[in-house]
Amino acid sequence: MYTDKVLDHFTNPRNVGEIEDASGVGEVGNMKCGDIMKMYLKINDETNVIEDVTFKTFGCGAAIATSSMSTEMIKGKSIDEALNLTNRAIADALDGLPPVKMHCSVLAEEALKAALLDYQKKSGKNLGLNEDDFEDWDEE
Amino acid sequence: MYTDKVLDHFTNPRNVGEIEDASGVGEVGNMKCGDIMKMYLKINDETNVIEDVTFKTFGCGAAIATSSMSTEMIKGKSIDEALNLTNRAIADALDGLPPVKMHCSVLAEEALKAALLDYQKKSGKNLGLNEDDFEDWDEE
Amino acid sequence: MRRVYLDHGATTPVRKEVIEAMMQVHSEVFGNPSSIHSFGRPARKLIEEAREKVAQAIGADPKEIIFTGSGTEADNIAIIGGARANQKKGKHLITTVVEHHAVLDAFKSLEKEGFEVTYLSVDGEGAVSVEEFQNALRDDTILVSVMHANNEVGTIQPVEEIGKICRERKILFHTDAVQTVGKVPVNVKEINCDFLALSGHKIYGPKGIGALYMRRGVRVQPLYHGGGQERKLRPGTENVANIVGLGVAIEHAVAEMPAESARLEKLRDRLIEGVLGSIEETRLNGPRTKRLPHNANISIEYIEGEALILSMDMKGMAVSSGSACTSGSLDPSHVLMAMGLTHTTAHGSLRMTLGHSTTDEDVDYVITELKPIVDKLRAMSPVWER
Amino acid sequence: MRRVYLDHGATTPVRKEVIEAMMQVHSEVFGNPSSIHSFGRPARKLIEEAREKVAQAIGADPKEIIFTGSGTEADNIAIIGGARANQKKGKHLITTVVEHHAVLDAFKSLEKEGFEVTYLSVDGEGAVSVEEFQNALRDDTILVSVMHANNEVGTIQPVEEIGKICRERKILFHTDAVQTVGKVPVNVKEINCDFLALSGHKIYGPKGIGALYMRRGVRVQPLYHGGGQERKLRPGTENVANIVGLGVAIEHAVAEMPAESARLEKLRDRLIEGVLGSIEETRLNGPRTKRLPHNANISIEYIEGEALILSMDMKGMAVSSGSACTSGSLDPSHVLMAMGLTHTTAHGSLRMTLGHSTTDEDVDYVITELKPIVDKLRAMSPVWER
Ligand SMILES: Cc1ncc(COP(=O)(O)O)c(C=O)c1O
Ligand SMILES: Cc1ncc(COP(=O)(O)O)c(C=O)c1O
Ligand code: FES
Ligand code: FES
Repeated sequence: MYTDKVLDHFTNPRNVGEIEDASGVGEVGNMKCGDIMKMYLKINDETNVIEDVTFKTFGCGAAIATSSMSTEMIKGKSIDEALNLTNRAIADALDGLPPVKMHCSVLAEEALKAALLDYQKKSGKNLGLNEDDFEDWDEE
Repeated sequence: MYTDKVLDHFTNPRNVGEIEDASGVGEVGNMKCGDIMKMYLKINDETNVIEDVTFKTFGCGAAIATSSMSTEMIKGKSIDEALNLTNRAIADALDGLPPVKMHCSVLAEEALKAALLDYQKKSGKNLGLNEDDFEDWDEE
Repeated sequence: MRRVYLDHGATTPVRKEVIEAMMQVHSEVFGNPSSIHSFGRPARKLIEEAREKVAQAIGADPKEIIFTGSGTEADNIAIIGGARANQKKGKHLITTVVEHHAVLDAFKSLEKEGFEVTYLSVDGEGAVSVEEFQNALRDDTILVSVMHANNEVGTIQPVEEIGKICRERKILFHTDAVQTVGKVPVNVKEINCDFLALSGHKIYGPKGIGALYMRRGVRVQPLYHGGGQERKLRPGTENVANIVGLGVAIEHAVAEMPAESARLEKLRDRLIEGVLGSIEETRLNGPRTKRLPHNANISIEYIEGEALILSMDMKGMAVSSGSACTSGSLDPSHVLMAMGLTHTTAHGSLRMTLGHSTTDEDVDYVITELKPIVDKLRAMSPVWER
Repeated sequence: MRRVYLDHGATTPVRKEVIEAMMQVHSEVFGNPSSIHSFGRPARKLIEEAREKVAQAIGADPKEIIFTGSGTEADNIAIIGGARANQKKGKHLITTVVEHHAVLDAFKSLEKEGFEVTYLSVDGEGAVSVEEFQNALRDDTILVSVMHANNEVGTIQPVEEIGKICRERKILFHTDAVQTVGKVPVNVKEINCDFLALSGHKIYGPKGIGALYMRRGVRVQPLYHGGGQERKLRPGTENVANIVGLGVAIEHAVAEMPAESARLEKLRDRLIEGVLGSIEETRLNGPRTKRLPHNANISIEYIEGEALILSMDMKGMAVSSGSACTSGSLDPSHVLMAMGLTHTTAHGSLRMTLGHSTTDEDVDYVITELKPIVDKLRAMSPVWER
C-alpha cells in the first residue's frame, strides 16, 4: 500500500528529535486516530530562514513518513516557502499516499503551521497565521 | 443419487409393453411432473392370480424403475397380494429412492390400483376399490 | 467407453493455466489481503491484478468490479441491493420470465418486500420484445434486469436497446451475462448496463467465484455485513486463489473467443442437423441464429428428460435437461413453458452445450448413439403410438 | 532475513494435504454437483463427505451443516436470517461489544430494521458476565450471539452457560467459533448452540469457504435467492474444491489439536514473558489463562500499532494490531476500547498469533528484535518522556 519513498522515510526518518531552544514548537493531534505530531523550528530572525527543523511523532507509518518528508522540504527554506507547503505537496513528494492515509499528511502540514504560529507569537512578526484556521484542517 | 437396483431396473426394465386382451388397464398421471404410467394386467378369473403384467411409462428414471419393479413384485401373485403392495415396499425393493423421488413410487402403486379398479369394473368382482380413493394418492 | 461432456452450460472443467495459478496462490501467497505486512501485500496485489483483467474483459474500469462468491451472489447484490437502495424513487421493477433462478427468485423476494415486478413474456424462440418492455415502463420503474443470453435455450436478448432506453430514463439496468462472457462479445458500455453479473465456473475458471460490474456512481445496499472487503458489498476474507483463477480464466476466454466460438458454432449446427435429421418428432428450441454458439436445445417428443439424461449417461454422454441448477426439481423448465411448449414437450427437452473438449468425433458419437436410446424410451412410452 | 509469521489469527497457510485434495478436485472432478450424470455425481459425493467431516469435528449431524462462502456469511445467515425468521416472536436481540465485525455489523443492520439490540459489556480481560447476560434477557428476546473466543485478545467466553440458559428459554443462540475450531474443543451439544460459524482459512484450509451449523428444526430466512443449493440458504453452484479443502483441513485441525495447542501455549507463554520482561511499560491484554492457546496481545505504550507492524515487517516479522480485517480503518480496536484501555494504549497494541510454523527460534527472534524497534519508535514519540 505504501510507496518505496514512504517506506524509506518511515524506516530512516530524517530530523527526528527536539530542538532545545526552538524558535517555534507546534503540537497537533488527530483525535480520530489518537496520533500526535510535534514539530520544532529553529528560525534565523534576520533572514527568516528555517535553519533547523525536527519532529516527534506518535502515529502510523504515513504519519512518520510525512513528518520526515515535511522537515526535509522546509529545511533551509524561508518562512514564506514553509507557509506555502501543502499536505498534497508532501504526499506528492512521497510519490503518493493511499486515500485512507491522506489525512496523515494533513497532520504534518498542521504541525508545521502550528510551529510557525508559535514562532509568530514569540517573535511578534505577523506571518498571517490565525489561531482559528486550525479548525479547518481536520479533514482534507 | 439412484441405487444400483434403480439403475438396473431403469436400464433393463422388466415387462415393458402392452397386453392386447388385458383383464384390466390402469393409466395414471402425475400432473406435477407431467408423467404418465400405464399398467396392463392379465388376471386368471378363476384363481385370481395375476398371470401377466406389463407397463408403459413416460417419466423419469425413478418412474421407470418403480414401474418395472412393481410388475416384478406382483407377477404370479394373487390380487390380494397386489392390493397390499405399497409404494414404500416398491421403493424398499429398489434399495430406496431419493426423498424428492418418493412420489414416483406412488405413481407405480397408483397405476396398479387403477388397473385393478378397471378389472373390478370389467369382472364385476368387488375388490374393495373405490374410484374416489385415487385422489389421496397424489402425495406421499 | 467414450466420454463426451456436453454440459458446458452447467459448468466447465478448470483450465490448466487456472489450476496452476491457483495452486501458486495457495502454496505461496497465503497472507490475508487486509494485512499490511509483507505476507498480506502480495495477496492484495494479486486481487487488484485480477480485477484489472476482469475489467478489461468487459470494457469496465477496475474500480467498477466487485468480486463475489458466485454468479448468483452478483445477481442478488445488483437486484436486491439496487432495488432497496433506490426504493424511495419508486417501487416498480421489470424482468423477464426466462431469467435464471438467481434472478427470478431475487425478484420474488422483493415482491414480498412490497416491490411490484413486471415479468416480460418471450416469443416462441425465447426472445423478449423491446416494445413490450417499453410498454411496461412506468414513472416509478427503478430497476430492470434482462439476461444477456438464456442458459437453457441460448437466446440472445436485445440488451443494448433495453439498456439504452433505461439509461435515457435513468433507470438502473442489470444484465446477467453468466452465459455470454467468453461466448459472444460482452462490453458494459455497449450494453449500457449499470450492473453485470458473471461467474468463473462457466468459463473454465473455478466454482465459487463471480464478479459484479457496478457502474461508477451507482449505489446498492449491502446484503451481508462485516469487514470492509469489496467496498463492503462482499465482506469476508477474500478468496484470493479463486479471484486469481477468475482473472486468468476470463483473460483466456476473451482472447480465444473469436476462433473458439466459430468452431463451436459449426459443431453445434452439425449436431442439431444430425439429431433433427435422424430422429423424427424432434424440434429445436430457441432461435436458429441469434443464439449462443455452443448451445443446442432439442425437444424429443414422447420421452422424459431425466430418463434421457440417465440413458445417455450410461453411454458416456453428459447432457442436461432444463437447467442443471434446478434439477432435483420436478417442474418442467420454466423457460420452455414460457416459450409456449406443452408440459410433455418441455419435459422431453435435451440441452447439449459444447466446449473446449468437444470434437467432430463427439458430435458423430452423439448422432449415432442418441437414436437407439430414443427408440428404446419411446417404445416404453404410453404416449408414443407407432 | 528470517521470516516469522505470527499472524495466524488473520489467516493461515493452506496445508499440503488440503492443496492436494483441492487440486485433485479442480483437475478431476469438475462436474456440477447438481448434475445427475456421471460427471456431476462424484462432485455431489465429495460435498457430502466433506459435510460429514465438518459435522464430526463439532459433534453435529451432517444434515445440520451448511457450507457458506466465508465465516462472515455464516455469521450473517445465522444472525440476520435467524432474527428475521423469528421476528413475530419478538424484536429483542443480545450480543456483546467485542464481537467480530461480521457479527456486530449484522446486528447494526438489524437495528435499522427495527430490532432492539443489547450489547453486553466486557470486563478488563474481555470476558462477558453471565449475570449481566441474564439481566439483559427480556420476554421478547429471540436471538443471542456470543463469540466462542475473541479474535483480538483471545478471551474465551462462557458460551456453555449462556447457551444453556438460552436453550431453557427457547431463545436462539449463535456462537462465532471462527477462532476456536482447531484451538480448543468445540462441540455444539456442549455449547448448547443453535448456530455456530466457522471458517476454512483460519485452520489451514482455503479462503472463501465457511460453514454454518444450524441445529435440526431451526429455521432462518435466506439472504440470497436462487438455486436450491445448501438448503436454499447458500444458492449458487457449490465451491466443490474449497468445500473438500475445508473437510480435509478441519479433520486434521481437530485431530492434532491436543498436541498442537499444548505446544503453542508453551511458546506463547514464553513469548509473552519474553516481551513483557524485556520491554518496560508493556501489558498483556486479555486473560492469562482462559485465552486461546496461540494468542498473545500486548500493548506497548507510547507507540502506534501500524508503525510497529511496519517496523517488525521490515525485520521479517508478520504481526497485526487490532484486527487485520479492520486494518485500513483508523479507529483503535473496539475490543481494546471496550476493555477499558485508553485510545493511546489501544493504538499501541500488538497481536501475535502463533501456528504450525512457529518454533522456539521464532520466539527468540521476536524477543530479541522487538526491543530495538520499540526503542526507536519511542525515541520518535512525543509522548515518551525519558
Ligand atoms: C471471530 C471471527 N469471526 C468471523 C471472521 C470472518 O471470517 P471470514 O474471513 O471467513 O469471513 C473472523 C476472521 O476474519 C473472525 O476472527
Ligand atoms: C444465466 C445464469 N445466471 C446465473 C447463474 C448462477 O451462477 P453461479 O452458479 O456461479 O451462482 C447461472 C449458472 O448456474 C446461469 O446460467
Ligand atoms: S496519522 Fe492516523 S492513521 Fe496516519
Ligand atoms: S415420476 Fe415425475 S419425477 Fe419421477
